[in-house]
Amino acid sequence: MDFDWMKIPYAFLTVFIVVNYGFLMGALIQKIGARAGRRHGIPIWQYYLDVIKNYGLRTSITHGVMFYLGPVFRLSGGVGLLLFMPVIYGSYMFSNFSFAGDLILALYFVFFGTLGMALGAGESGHPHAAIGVTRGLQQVSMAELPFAMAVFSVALQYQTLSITEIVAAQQGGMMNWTLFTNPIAVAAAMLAFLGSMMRPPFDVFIAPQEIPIGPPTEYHSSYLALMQTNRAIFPVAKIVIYMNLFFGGAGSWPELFVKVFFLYLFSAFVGVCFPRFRVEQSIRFFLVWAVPLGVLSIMVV
Amino acid sequence: MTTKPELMKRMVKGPDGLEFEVDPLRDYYCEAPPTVMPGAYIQIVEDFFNWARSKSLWILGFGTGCGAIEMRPLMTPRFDAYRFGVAWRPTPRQANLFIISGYLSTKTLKRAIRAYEQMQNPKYVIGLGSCTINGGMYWDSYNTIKKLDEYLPVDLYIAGCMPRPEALLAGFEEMKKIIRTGKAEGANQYAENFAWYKANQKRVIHDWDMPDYNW
Amino acid sequence: MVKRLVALALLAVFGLVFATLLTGYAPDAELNQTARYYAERTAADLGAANIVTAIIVTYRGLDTLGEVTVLFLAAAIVGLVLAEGAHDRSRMRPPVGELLTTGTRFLVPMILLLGAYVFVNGHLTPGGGFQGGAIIASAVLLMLLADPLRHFSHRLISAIESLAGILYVAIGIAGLFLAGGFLDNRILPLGNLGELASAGAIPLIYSLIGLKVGAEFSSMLASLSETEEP
Amino acid sequence: MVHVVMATGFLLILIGFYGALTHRNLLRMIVAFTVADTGVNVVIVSVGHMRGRSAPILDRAVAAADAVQRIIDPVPQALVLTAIVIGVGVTALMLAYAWRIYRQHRTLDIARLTALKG
Amino acid sequence: MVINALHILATGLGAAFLTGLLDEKRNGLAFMITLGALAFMSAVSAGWLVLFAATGAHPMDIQTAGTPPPFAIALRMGLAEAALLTLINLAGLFAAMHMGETLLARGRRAMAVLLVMVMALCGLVLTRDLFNLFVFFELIVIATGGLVLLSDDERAVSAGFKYLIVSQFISVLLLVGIVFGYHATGTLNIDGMAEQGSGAFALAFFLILIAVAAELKPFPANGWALDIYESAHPGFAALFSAAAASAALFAFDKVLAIGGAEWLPVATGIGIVSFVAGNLLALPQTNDRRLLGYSSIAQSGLILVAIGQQDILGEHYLFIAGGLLLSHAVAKAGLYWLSGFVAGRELTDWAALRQRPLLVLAFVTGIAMLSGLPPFPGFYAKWELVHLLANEGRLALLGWILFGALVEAGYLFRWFGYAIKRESAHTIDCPPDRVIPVIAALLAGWALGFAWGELSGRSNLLLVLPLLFALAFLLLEWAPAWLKNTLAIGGLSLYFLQTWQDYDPLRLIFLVIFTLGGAIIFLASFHAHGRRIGFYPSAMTMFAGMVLLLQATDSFGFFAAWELLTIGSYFLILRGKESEPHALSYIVFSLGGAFLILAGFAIAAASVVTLAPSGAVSPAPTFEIASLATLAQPVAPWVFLLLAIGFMTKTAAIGLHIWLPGAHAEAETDVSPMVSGVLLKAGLYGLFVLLMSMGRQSLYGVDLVNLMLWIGAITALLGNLMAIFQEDAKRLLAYSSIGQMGYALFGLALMNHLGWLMALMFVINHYVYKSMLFLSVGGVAKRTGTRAMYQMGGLITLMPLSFIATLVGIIAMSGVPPLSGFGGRWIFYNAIMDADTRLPMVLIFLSGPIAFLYLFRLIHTIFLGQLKDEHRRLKEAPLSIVLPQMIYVAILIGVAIFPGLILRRVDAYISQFLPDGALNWEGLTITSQYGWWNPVAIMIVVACIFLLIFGWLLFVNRKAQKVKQFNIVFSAERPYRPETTHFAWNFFAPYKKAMGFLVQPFVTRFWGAITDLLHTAGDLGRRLYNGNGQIYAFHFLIFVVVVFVSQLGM
Repeated sequence: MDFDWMKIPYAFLTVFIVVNYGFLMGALIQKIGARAGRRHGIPIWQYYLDVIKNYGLRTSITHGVMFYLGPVFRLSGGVGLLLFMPVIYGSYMFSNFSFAGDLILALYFVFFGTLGMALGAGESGHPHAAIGVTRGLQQVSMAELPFAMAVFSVALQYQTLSITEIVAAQQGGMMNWTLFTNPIAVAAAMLAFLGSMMRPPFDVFIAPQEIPIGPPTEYHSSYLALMQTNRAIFPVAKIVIYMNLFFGGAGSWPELFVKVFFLYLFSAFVGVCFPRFRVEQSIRFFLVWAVPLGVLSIMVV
Repeated sequence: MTTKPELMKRMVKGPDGLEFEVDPLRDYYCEAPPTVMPGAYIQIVEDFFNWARSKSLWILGFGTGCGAIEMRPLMTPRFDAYRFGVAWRPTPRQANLFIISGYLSTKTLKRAIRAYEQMQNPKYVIGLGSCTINGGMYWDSYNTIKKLDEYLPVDLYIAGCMPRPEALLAGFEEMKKIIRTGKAEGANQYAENFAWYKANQKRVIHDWDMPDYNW
Repeated sequence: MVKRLVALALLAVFGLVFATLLTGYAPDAELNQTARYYAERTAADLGAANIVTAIIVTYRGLDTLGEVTVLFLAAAIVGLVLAEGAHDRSRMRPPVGELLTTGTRFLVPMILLLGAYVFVNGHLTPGGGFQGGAIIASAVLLMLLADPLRHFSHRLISAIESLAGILYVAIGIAGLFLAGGFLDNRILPLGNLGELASAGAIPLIYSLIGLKVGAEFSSMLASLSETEEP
Repeated sequence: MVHVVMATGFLLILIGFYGALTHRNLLRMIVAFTVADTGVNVVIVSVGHMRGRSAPILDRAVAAADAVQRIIDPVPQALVLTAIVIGVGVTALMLAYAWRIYRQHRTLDIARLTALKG
Repeated sequence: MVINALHILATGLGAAFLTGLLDEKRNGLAFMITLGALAFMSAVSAGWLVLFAATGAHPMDIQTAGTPPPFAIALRMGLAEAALLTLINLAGLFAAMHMGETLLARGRRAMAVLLVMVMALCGLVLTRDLFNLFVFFELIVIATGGLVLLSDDERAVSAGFKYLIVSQFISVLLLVGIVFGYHATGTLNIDGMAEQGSGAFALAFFLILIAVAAELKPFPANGWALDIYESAHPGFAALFSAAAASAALFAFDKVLAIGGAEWLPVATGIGIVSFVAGNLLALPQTNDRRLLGYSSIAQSGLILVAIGQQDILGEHYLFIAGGLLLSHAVAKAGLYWLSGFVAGRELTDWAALRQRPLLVLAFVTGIAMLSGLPPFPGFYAKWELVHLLANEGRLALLGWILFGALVEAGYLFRWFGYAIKRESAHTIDCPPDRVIPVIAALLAGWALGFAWGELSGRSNLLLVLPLLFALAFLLLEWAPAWLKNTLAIGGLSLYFLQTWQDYDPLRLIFLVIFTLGGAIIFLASFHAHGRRIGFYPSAMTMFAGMVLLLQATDSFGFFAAWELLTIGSYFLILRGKESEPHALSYIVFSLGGAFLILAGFAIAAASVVTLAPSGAVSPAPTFEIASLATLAQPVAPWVFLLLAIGFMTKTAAIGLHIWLPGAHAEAETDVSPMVSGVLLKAGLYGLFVLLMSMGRQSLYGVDLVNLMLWIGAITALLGNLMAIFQEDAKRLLAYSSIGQMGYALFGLALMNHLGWLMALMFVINHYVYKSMLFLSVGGVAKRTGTRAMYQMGGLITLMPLSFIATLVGIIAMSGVPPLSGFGGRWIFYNAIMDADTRLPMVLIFLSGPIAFLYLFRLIHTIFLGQLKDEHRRLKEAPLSIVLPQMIYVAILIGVAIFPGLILRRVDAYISQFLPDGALNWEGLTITSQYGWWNPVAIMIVVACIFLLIFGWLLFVNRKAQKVKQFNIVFSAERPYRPETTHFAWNFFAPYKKAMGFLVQPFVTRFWGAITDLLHTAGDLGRRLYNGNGQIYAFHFLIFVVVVFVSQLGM
């Protein structure tokens, strides 16, 4: 088959844009959160400084091979997820490697980084890491369910698994967005979205003062820097999926920036308003509120 | 030296019937001593890193003494230390700045040493309050230490009993200057004078139940 | 009490069955085919005057062989069971009366003779090997009554018994080769109806049966007499 | 007439059965069975009986030629002999067993011989 | 050249009389005479048997007294008679040998009694005269009374007396019946009576019939017989059960001929009640001989059923009844003789047999024969019987027969489990005179199996190459394990090479897994030392069963293969250390499933035939599997239901799954992958075949395939959910298998193209990663000596290869790209797009992430976390265990990159059945109508990104200090000990709080309640037998009355 080698620089470009956007947007959201607490909050470029500092630390330790590879998996997961999706609708330049697979690939590739991270954290031998991982897995297992159903519902609605085609079907005005054509599925998916954003009330798995930040408790220096980089890319990539599926996708970078920002803000908004759930509470929450919505969305589509 | 049973050497029988000795201190802990870590080879890169380090001070959230009470207001809207790139991290692995907040009992000293050694180079120590300087009101206490820099390489003292949060903020700014000028090499000092520090530490800590350097 | 009631209830059902059989029973006016055959053909075919004997010894000879085997078995098993109880013979018993002793001496030969007569004439008159054998055994019983400590040779008894049995079987097999089939009495000439030496092998077989039955009963009696009070 | 005999036979069987079912003493049970056996024998003989005929023995009284009209059915007579002998054998065997049981267990009560069950 | 049958009787009698001539002291000579006579009798009867079998001659009447019947007693010799006589005489001969010591001690009288017994049994078979029958019966009664006394057990005396009591009642009834029968018909000849029919003397005939029936020890009139079975000398009990019961059954058959067809239901009724009740009562037994006694009663009942059904069995009557009878006789004789070796009377004492593998073989042969397993006659007979019953629509009877058979298999295999797994303090010695009878029974069993195979008119299982190959390992047991292992691998590979062209792509996939897949797992078996007795015959039988399953085109071949693989795998599973109860529940569930399949086939056969082209006169009990498609309403859905449940038992669908976790978890290291990775696929194959031929079916408006869809989804969810709460690594994997099979079932039940493709993908993937994981975990368990995951931890550095295998396994299994599991998920999503029912998807969606949970637990708690003191010096698992894992890793990656290699052809093949929705395999991209997927691109992209980032990290982080396991930040403290630092126990506690209500052991409780119910029923039944001989007499009379009343009612 012919491979268009230009896709490689384009891919780098995509990653570059998203990293920067991710750092800035993250800090902005942080500042907005701080404003809710009547603080000024961090400087807007703070995340850059943190990453540079962490890359600049002179020592590091390793607990073993998997520990070493954990952050690599994590970042690969984020970058891969981003690159397996057509980020900008209608743009060949930013469709990257979406020829390799469709929506399903994206959905399952989400777990690539999670799995690697979990293994790396596991090898550190720290019980808090393991506790954090188990909490996260348990919570996500139920949070994913309404999302999976919503995706199924949307796929049924548009009779395709191709992200591009789903976005294409939503073009031509806001009222064509899935948000309005299939509101139940979107409601279910947005509840699931909250569960996957590592923000309150669903952040018990990193509970900083209980199990000092859970899985990454042993990570530092450049490992941590990689993970911070991923923290910039991964949420954006994930939100891009939601955006594409439910909110009409993005035809240009600015549109993407705006939509992602508001989606991110949604989770931050909920996060500053609500306290933290215990694991079984959040499982029950999803089971009671989100899952029925998901079932309904499958049934009515 | 150690009397803790869990650290004593013991004979263990494996599932295949093989008997062998387990020495916890050797088998469960890394024995390597700390080394002096030079900065980046190109000075400008090192300066760049120092600048970033000074802008991103991650404090280990470990309140060793009564002074810790003065650190909490820093997170509040009134002082809002986050503005200055100061943040708290729950784990020493990710922290760069260790604030010894007041007196250190020998018991706490042991924990403080562990936590300090688990931080990554470069790492900084700020002594908070008089107790860390000369023992303060505990100067003749039987179980607190008097001069912190005999045990850990202190970069900066913030005097007072207690120093107010404003003083702390000022201290952070001072710390940033030290870092930016490349003089905050406490970790390397510690590695250089490792034997001396250890001797001091072991002099006051009688139940030394850990390896010499806690990686 | 419950047991009795249940037993009565069950037996009531059986009574019903039997009553049905009884009321449904009507005696034959004519002989049925089997009986008719025997009535018509026995004399001619087997030369036996006593049809019952002919049936027992020849027509249903296999049954009879089974019968003597039953007795043989019973004797053997009784011997087997009682063997462990064979008592110490040295023990003394009170003497029996003079009358019995003398009477025994007088009667035993006559009884034996009668027994022999009965089985030898089995094919002519009522009676036969079983009856004769039983009569012979009663002589043994009499002797035992007269002298409880009297010892009978088990070896002899069992030799008679076994020999008679083997001969019986051998005659049966001889029938297979020399006549029409197993236990066919026509291996010997039939003679004239009503004479002693008639009916082929029937008198011979019946004699053997008589001896055998006598021996078997005697064996059982002897075993019992030698057995200790339990 | 035949019916009376036969009824007697059946009655004996029932009496024997009843005895065997209700008496727990082994010897009594054996006696009961003897009664029942006798009943059976009576029944068998009565089945072969035919009114006004004589025993199936050919002699001067009954000539071979008209035996068919003169004699009763000989078969039950033959059967009953066998039945009697077998009854004797079984009775002897049961008595021997009773002796052996008494020797072992010092009891003749059937209800106490329950070492084997279930 | 044959000798007159009368010589058999004459010899027996003559020899008996002859012993009386001998001196009391010459017991040795008497014994020689006894043996000689019995041998001669056996030879004569065997001669007749050969004559009849070879020439097919008609039965021959033998006159006595030179007078034709009915005027004199006549005997008859035919094929059945000759076979029975051979059986009886040989049983007598070997019983004499077995009892040799006792006979010599008790003297010539005892020998005479034995001779008369055998002679009388022969007479009972031969005679055609009713009264003569009575005489022989009485002889048997008296001889039995004598032989019972040979026992060392003092209780035997009272047992004998009880027997005599009841036989007195029997003989009275019999005599009354005979004489009235004679009166009514004027004859005593059975044939003569039969000509006239029993109409005229129905009541008398009833008495005769019931008396003869009572000799068969029907339930509940059989207390005395059990006491005899329990207390008699085992040599005699063998004779009593094998020969006496057979002869009595034959006598019953003869007598029944008088009554004609209207009396057949009586026989059937008595038979089926005895069969079921006998088996139920055997269930709570702990005494071996009493258990065998109950089993004898049950088996007699079954044969009685066959006798009662002779009107529909037609020409197969002898084949069926004979097969059942000979199976029972040979097996029961063998087992009783075996019990002579065992010193204790508890079932568990049979563990002593393990000291002699040959005896174990004899034991297992006996049990297999009794349970009607292939390749023994009972199997063929059961097959025919069930088919003929179904053909006549006698389904209730069929159901009861199968139920009874299942209960029987249950207690027999439980017993076998005791023998294999329990400990016994006793030792056994094997004097040749007692071993010979057992060996004779063993050989006779196999010979009969061969004979019945030949007679069956189907493929003789003992001539089928794969099975022969498996059985050949029995002869190789002396050889070292490595040699046998090499042979096994060679055999499997060669078989594949020889036959692979013959299969369509779908079957080819199964063939690859069954043969090459098995061969790869066998590589792991090289780790075993010594001879490993019993392993190879069992394993190869299982594999033989599986390849035969693929070969099978007709229902018989299919079912036989199914049974073979079930038995083979049972023995394999039983080899595990703690696997006894689990192996039992495995075999019970499997046989239950197999019986459902049998019933399904039988019912289908009845209808398939009616659709077949005319010309078929008698129903052919076998049909082409493919012709299941021709079934019509209303039979089709029922057949579908039965077959589906049968197959789903094997795939452990929820509700039928409780056997799996224990069976797979407790099995040996290399057995677990065989039974999990390979064997489970047999069930899926069955489902494939079923759905391919029958398609959708609905019953009362319920779409059964839809029901399967739900079952699959629930199974997937609950299997996975249960897996996450396991502390035992292998149990976790076992539960995971349940879930995975649920997925596959779900895929099949989608009934669309991609659903099937997904199921096939699961077949392949599940084989690879489950085998790999089981081997990996097995290797770890072998090294650490435990399977509890919380006791492990931190093994990654010590066992890196096992870790890699596990890692690749869990990535593949969880469906994360780029490994092969993703392909399955992708196909799954495309498949459900076409599905009609959407709700079950919810469950599947949920079970996916849950799988993630237990997989993480598996790898974390074993390989990551804290290493324990005692594990510090562990070595990597043996090479032989690691090597196959590495092969699997290679396969997984290969399949991940080039799934088309296999799937493409299957895709095309499935199109024959479900043409819509086939995938497009153009280029490297796989396209469906909804989406696409390019495995190569995924692999390359992921690898590039990963390597790039990895390189960057290596660059910036080049000076990382390697630290040890306690160098963790621990809130400024230090860890206490590894055990307290390893987070592993109760790993997913919050999940239990939230979802625990779903994993309450409802199903286990349900089946527990069922078994309790059966046991309670059995226990209540036992109370009937209170040991009082008089009560037994009551039982008999009540039995007579009940039969009488019910006969009146009819």
